[in-house]
Amino acid sequence: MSIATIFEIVLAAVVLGLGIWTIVVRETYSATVGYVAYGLLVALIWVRLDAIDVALTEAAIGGGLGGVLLLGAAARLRDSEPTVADAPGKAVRVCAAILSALTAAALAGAVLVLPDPAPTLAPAAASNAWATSLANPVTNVLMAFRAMDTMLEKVVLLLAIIGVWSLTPDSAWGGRPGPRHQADPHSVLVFLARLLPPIGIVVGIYIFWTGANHPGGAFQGGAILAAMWLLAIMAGLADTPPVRSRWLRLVLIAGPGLFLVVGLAGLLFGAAFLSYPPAQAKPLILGIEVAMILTIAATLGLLLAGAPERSARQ
Amino acid sequence: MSGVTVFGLCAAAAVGLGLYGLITNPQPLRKIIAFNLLGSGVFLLFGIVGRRGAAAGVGNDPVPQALVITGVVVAFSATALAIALLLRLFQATGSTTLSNGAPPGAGSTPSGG
Amino acid sequence: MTEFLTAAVGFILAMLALGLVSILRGPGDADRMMAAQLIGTGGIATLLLLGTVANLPAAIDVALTLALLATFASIAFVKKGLSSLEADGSASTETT
Amino acid sequence: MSRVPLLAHGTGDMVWLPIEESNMSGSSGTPDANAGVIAGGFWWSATSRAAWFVCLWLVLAGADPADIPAAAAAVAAATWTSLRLLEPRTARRSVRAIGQLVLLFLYHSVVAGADVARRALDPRLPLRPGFVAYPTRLSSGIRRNVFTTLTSLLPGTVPTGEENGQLVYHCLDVEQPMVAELAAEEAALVRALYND
Amino acid sequence: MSLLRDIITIVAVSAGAFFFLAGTVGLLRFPDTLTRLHALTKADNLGLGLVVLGLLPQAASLRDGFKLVSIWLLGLLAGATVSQLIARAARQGESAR
Repeated sequence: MSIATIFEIVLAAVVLGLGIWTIVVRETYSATVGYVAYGLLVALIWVRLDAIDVALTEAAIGGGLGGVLLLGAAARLRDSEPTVADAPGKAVRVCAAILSALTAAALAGAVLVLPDPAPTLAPAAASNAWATSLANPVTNVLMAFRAMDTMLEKVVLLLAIIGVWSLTPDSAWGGRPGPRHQADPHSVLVFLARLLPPIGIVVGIYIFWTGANHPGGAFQGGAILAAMWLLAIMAGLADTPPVRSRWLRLVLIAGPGLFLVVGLAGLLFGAAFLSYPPAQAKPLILGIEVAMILTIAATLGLLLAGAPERSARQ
Repeated sequence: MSGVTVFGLCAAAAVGLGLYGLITNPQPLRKIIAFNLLGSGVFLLFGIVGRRGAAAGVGNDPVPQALVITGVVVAFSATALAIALLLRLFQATGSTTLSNGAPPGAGSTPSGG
Repeated sequence: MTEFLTAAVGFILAMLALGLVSILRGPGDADRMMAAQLIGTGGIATLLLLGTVANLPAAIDVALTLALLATFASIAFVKKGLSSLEADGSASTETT
Repeated sequence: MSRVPLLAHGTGDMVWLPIEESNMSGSSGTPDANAGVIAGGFWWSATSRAAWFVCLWLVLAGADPADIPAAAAAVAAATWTSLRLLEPRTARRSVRAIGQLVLLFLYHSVVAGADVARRALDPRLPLRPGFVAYPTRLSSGIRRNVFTTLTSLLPGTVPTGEENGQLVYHCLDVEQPMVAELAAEEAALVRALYND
Repeated sequence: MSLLRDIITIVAVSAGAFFFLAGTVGLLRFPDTLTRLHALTKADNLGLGLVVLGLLPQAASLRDGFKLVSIWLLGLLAGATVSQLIARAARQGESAR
């Protein structure tokens, strides 16, 4: 057994231990903290699997933003721990344990008997990369070969934000999401919220831009930008925009809208829906991605902010 | 046993853990967390298969990678929607129990994905 | 060289795990808040070493993302922690 | 807990004018707080910050002419945000004193790490934890935040907030001469950045 | 030349790992929240700094070296500010009890 394998066993054990902690610990808040740690550490496994693009996404969206979303909910719901009577009985627990163990065992078996040169689409993706002149194969798949998925995923983001907003009470319709955060202007939190966002903006745009040729892309960059925006909001230096604002809605539909327009143009003038003419593929993809990073940053930030709670005049 | 296999077993265990938590934890927020854990395990399985299929100078098959990236974003959207529903329920009724006399923990998870 | 660096990664990771055990055990919220901070430093060190071992220069970018997002998570911890420790005051208050 | 006199570096008496912080005028003592100088200070500050962000971009992405559009967008957005979040101000800075501050800071962070390691690994666990109040002369706000951030890496101290205008530090060992060390750090900081 | 670089790397990374060890021992042994915070911020920051120092000779280019240093600086800024936030929360939690 080599040193590398021992390291991998340690990493898997740490991540699995955090997963167990997340499920079995009694207090919800502790479980949430465990999940944040889990999300941040899963990025290490992805790096080890040589999937840097996914590692970036998992660190930014899975661990960072997702963890913070759950953490905020846990803090708000803190006093509503259920009574013991709610918990399922022993029979249900045992059945659930057996079912879960069987599922896990089946999946583990599938992993163990995986054929060694597994079926792969990597050569196909690599041999068609010329069509877009982008060097990052993952971006190629996302933006060209499986562009339909990516477009529909933007629509899912849009639907999610519509779903969240539709939970607004009548009194706050069209208003601003979340409470107005107030912090002592001399506190360290505000100090950090003044220093960090500009750095985060440069890093976020860099991660986005480098995605054409190296690991990175609009999701990861957008998530970083959203985090910096929320940091300024949490420190009381900025406020969430009112939901009825026109420019906000424009930004929210810019990404999927432009994607759809380019797709339809491909249907009318080119070979198929969402086909790019090879000569203009790179500028078109970059244009869509610029619209997408704005949409993603705004949507992720607003999803974390939640349903509007205050009237727009506030 | 190669490193990929170790992570594969870890992913399978994460799926099992998530499933167990999803069924047995009475609190909706815990169910959401368990659901996310389950999803993360599934994504890792994709990563394992992609790693096995590494070829053509790429360390990991880009197609499963792209699917996982899409999946992470969709899972995040579903989680955000579920949490918004949960907070609204708490605001409206002052409690977060799903069971209103119904059998506890029966399949009605709020995680919309 | 590669073996040495891999061993160092495993060691730092094990230390990170032990630290997490100690932090997650509690007793208070303030202890748990340190989790993101611990992963911020330990995870970055692990990623940087891993990137050098596996010759993946892009791992540095993951470390950069982790540095920013772990800070963000820490602040979210503190923000929620404060709002649950103090009924009012500098924490988030709703003004209508 | 005596207040240690600040080391004056040839600029005569130290006068603390908190109003100076916000209106971005030049150094104290020269009557040039008119609109032109304010605008000049603003542009100088914007340019210097933009230069920092250009450096950050070059470190991250390298110098490639194809990157210019993204770099320009990133630098412009970052500079705009930075100017919005953190109002520009000027104070007399001394490059040499900044260098000394950086060296002092590096030295302190090494000593701090070694100090914690020694205490943690010592079987007797030599700790005498407690709180120490430190009366700082720095004005409340950014300056005090910079000071607490620097001193949070001093050996054995973590700032835990303010009480009655004094900074409250938690110390691993209350018998160490904390206040003198903090005063030395404050003097170095004032020499480097806030020598107005 | 290559040997010298490798020696620097081995020495610095070992020292960094030692400080991570010390930080974890401190976390496990120190009695209360605030003393543990000392262990976490000081020892781990120095450990990260030494790991970065050790990786500098292995960096492919000057730019990668600068990148490593800037990640360390970012970690330092985050650690120094976040530790104050946690310390404040811990002190208030103590006085509330």
